[in-house]
Amino acid sequence: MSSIDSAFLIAVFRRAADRLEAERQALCALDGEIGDGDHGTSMANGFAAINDHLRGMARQEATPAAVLRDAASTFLAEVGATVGPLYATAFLHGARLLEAGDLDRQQIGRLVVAMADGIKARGQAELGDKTMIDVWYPAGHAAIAAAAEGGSPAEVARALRMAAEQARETTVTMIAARGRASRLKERSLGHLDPGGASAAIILAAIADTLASAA
Amino acid sequence: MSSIDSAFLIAVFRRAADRLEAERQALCALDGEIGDGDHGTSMANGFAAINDHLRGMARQEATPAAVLRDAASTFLAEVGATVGPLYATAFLHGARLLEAGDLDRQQIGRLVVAMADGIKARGQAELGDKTMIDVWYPAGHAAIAAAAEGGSPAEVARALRMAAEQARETTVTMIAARGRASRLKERSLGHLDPGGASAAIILAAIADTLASAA
Amino acid sequence: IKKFLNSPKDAVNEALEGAFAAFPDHIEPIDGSPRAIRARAAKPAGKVGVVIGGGAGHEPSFLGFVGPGLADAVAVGNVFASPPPDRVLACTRDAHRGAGVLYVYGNYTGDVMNFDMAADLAGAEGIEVRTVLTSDDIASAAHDDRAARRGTAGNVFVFKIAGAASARMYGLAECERLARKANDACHTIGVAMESCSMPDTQRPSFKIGEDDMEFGVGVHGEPGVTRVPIESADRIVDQICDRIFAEMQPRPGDRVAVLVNSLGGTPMMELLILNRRLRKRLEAREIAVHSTLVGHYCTSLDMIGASITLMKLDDELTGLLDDPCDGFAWSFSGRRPS
Amino acid sequence: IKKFLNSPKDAVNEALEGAFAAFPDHIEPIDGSPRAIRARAAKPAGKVGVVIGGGAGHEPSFLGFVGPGLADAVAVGNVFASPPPDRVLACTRDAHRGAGVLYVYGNYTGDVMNFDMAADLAGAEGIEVRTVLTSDDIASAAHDDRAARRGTAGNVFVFKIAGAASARMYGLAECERLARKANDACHTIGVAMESCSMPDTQRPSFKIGEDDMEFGVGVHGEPGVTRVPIESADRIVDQICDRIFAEMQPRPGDRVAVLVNSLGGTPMMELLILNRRLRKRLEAREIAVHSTLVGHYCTSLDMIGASITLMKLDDELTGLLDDPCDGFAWSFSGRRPS
Ligand SMILES: Nc1ncnc2c1ncn2[C@@H]1O[C@H](COP(=O)(O)OP(=O)(O)O)[C@@H](O)[C@H]1O
Ligand SMILES: Nc1ncnc2c1ncn2[C@@H]1O[C@H](COP(=O)(O)OP(=O)(O)O)[C@@H](O)[C@H]1O
Ligand SMILES: [Mg+2]
Ligand SMILES: [Mg+2]
Ligand SMILES: [Mg+2]
Ligand SMILES: [Mg+2]
Repeated sequence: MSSIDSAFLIAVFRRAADRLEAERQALCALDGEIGDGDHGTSMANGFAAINDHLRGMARQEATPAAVLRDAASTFLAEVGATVGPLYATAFLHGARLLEAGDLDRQQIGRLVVAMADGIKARGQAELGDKTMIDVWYPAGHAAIAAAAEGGSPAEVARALRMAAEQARETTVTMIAARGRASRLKERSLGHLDPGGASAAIILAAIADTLASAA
Repeated sequence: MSSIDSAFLIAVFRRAADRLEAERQALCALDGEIGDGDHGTSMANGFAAINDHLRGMARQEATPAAVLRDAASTFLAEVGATVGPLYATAFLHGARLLEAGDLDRQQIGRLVVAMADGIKARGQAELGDKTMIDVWYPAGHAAIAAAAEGGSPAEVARALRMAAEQARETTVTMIAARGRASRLKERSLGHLDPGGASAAIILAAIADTLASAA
Repeated sequence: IKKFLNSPKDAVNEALEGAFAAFPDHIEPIDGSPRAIRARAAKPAGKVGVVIGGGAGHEPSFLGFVGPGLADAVAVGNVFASPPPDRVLACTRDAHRGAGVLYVYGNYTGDVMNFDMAADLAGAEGIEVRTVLTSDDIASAAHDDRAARRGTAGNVFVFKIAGAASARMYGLAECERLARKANDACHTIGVAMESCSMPDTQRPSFKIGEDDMEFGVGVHGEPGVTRVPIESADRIVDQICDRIFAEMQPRPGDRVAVLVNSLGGTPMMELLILNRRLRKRLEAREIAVHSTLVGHYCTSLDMIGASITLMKLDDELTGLLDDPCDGFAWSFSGRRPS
Repeated sequence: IKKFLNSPKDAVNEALEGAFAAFPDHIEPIDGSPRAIRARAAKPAGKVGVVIGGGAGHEPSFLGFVGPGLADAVAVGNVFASPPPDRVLACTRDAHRGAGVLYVYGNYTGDVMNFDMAADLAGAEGIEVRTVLTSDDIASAAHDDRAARRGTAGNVFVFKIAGAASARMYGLAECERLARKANDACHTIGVAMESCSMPDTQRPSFKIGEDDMEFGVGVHGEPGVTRVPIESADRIVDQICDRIFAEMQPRPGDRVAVLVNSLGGTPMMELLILNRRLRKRLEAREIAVHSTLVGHYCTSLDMIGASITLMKLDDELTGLLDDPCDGFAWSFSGRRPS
């Protein structure tokens, strides 16, 4: 089986960038309801910048860890914001994992959880705080479980995608305890977490890349 | 026949004030289209101030000329604006006419024309410039003509009112050459002149007071 | 349209009370009337008095431009309505220090009638009054009909020059000459995206189509001279520049002062975007920018829109512009010739 | 919603270019980046550097508060988004004059993470950095959870105090103490009538009912803490005052500085009406007003709304507040103790 290499990651970033661009306004609208309305802008612009940057990289030579490190610094410098440090740290944690040794594509869940750990380390959110980690962790764990049960890449991809979608919906029932929306207290109830929504988009891009490469 | 006395003028001001108040928003809307949207405010507040002031006057003692002079200063001090000096001068011209000798109510047209002369003297507008004088003059002349033909007070009142209404409509076809609307040039075409519209209201109040007193 | 208001008819007086409370070092009522206002700073005998004024709804105009190096007194009318003569007269008496009084205000029928009546009354009291009507809005009438044009944001520069001249203790005729010269040097065009709404109606005074804007608006929420499709900020500035340059006929090496003014609802971020393009256009013509004001200087209630004013400078106007001034809306420590 | 814009994604950089063009005496880019900005005025060796910053969309915040007696450098992010660490670091290096650097910025997750990363990087270069988070918005969290509150218009006062302390050549610890004290003294509540709209969407970020307003909003177009029916200006001020007084516990004879701030679309006339009632409420409590700012200081794009900030003063804060300062949004020649 093939491992998570640069080409795979580059394909993920391309796919995610396209979809975030398509959902730019929808994500801004979600963020407008309980935040400051910029989430779609940050995510779409940030991933577009990663994409532009990766296009310029000598693809052959870059290790997958290097791709993630570059994505981290590009994203951070482009958007700053709340998501900048969070995703930059996520990518760096992912890079560290891949530096430790090649990771089989089926083990994508481990990369997802590593990234979630990065987000958590940086943002200090707990599960249930109505943040993006409420989507990253369940999705990662579902993918790990599917792989552990011997699922095919397509099955792992399906598990990842489904879990992300479900987890995104659960954020509706949470009261925000981190980030801007936390000032709204109960008023954040009944709304999707925008960071959770964009997380689901990125996770779907990972899943689809896994499924289509398989 | 009775002459134009203080009671008559006070009744006119009361009636006009009520109707201008009722048309406050409509006049502002007309002025919003080709002016600055304040005409209803100036006219309604100005006539309300006159009314308040006259209520405090010792009605018995005041001559009709004194009523008009008081109306002039009250209106001017209250509204300033474009209409302040115009109507103040109108009232002063009217006062001068009444000081020259008692005026029969049937001769109301002469008072109206005297007031129009005041407006014209102050504002330097010509007929056809799309201003309030395009309503005051035709109405005054129609009332004079009706009286000359021996019409009853009710007939004079009718002539006054009809002419004012018609004249107001003719302002739609004029291009403003005076005041704020003149900067719009051809764009003022197709709109009623707000000052003409409020003039018609005042003239109707005069006509109705004449008719009801008769 | 939602606003912070109590009874609409009290809006002007309440705003003025709020201004006296906020800026006690700058302004105070004359004889207790909130509508006739003087600068707090002492005015020396023999100084020409500068009296400005106009309707309310333009805040911080006009009262923000009263103080040392600016006007001495300001008469305030109702919203978009000239102050009556008695108030202008109160300002005139207060500003008179034996050297006569200069009126500087926008060229509007109402203002002209009321200020002229006040000037007559002042004249009868032995106070010499001269008048300079501002007419910087070049969209409002043709080039050969400058006298028909209205005064808009360029006011601010004319007040400054008149105030500086009077602070230098120039005589009345000289103050008048300089104010007139400043006005002649000012060229303004305004554009509006949305109409304003009056306190009294709380409805937009007129409607502009979804994709349209008004070109050549004044500062009273009036419709503009033409309605045109909305364009990008840069194209809007280009249209304004084309019109101003055609009129101003700038030559390479000319110097200007710039005012990018919000009509009320347009925030500073957008004004700065306009200023960027404006600067590029000026640079392309090799016109030097001596100084720039960007912000809310002469508003039209909550109108969404902006105006650009260029004042063409010579050494005389530059010197006066560089004098210090201290109104609550324009406080400047001055600039020495370099 | 119509705006003066070119491509939305260029809006921030274009606005900054416009600002550099408009205020060349006040600000300039550091190393050519428009997003890391320094005060033009020379900074003496041994002076503590004051670095401020945050997202764009608050103009004239934060760049208008850079200059003598204010901050030394400002890092600018995207609209409503914290600047990334590299830019903050560029500001830090530039502001460092051997005496360390004080960060002053609003308490938001994004800003805290980015500035903290920058502080770590600066620390690694041997630059000592201290941080004061502003948290003046008392509506945003309970009294006993002050650390969770966000920073809003009170920023302006905290920048002023920090800048004055550093201009007096106080050390880093003392500058930090005073900035913290200023922040503790600031109490802000904001209300919004209409949401703002981002350049990118040009649609209102959220809808408020016809007859409702949001109470307790920040400066990022977020919904407020509660949605309440619109009331008169006076009643709105009363609600704000009740809330602030409950927190501030003023006693007769206390002194405050006041900021009545537009959130962008609300014009000065309405701010003045708010200030009138505010003054009455303060007078009734026998609270003296030392000084007042009214205008557009910390906006939320084109949001229709306003905020009121009271900073409770003691002699130390009063002295620092009275020092001169010169940013393009706050230029003040200073006031000597009377
Ligand atoms: N401390 C945190 N840890 C993890 N995620 C967070 C944290 N704070 C906020 N978020 C996520 O960030 C999202 C908001 O992102 P964005 O709108 O880009 O930032 P901002 O609120 O600064 O505008 C939230 O929906 C939430 O998912
Ligand atoms: N020079 C003038 N002579 C007579 N009437 C005039 C003149 N200028 C304007 N008007 C009248 O004044 C009306 C506008 O009044 P108003 O709205 O109160 O004044 P403003 O334009 O100053 O706001 C116009 O509709 C017109 O009838
Ligand atoms: Mg956001
Ligand atoms: Mg009008
Ligand atoms: Mg008017
Ligand atoms: Mg944000």
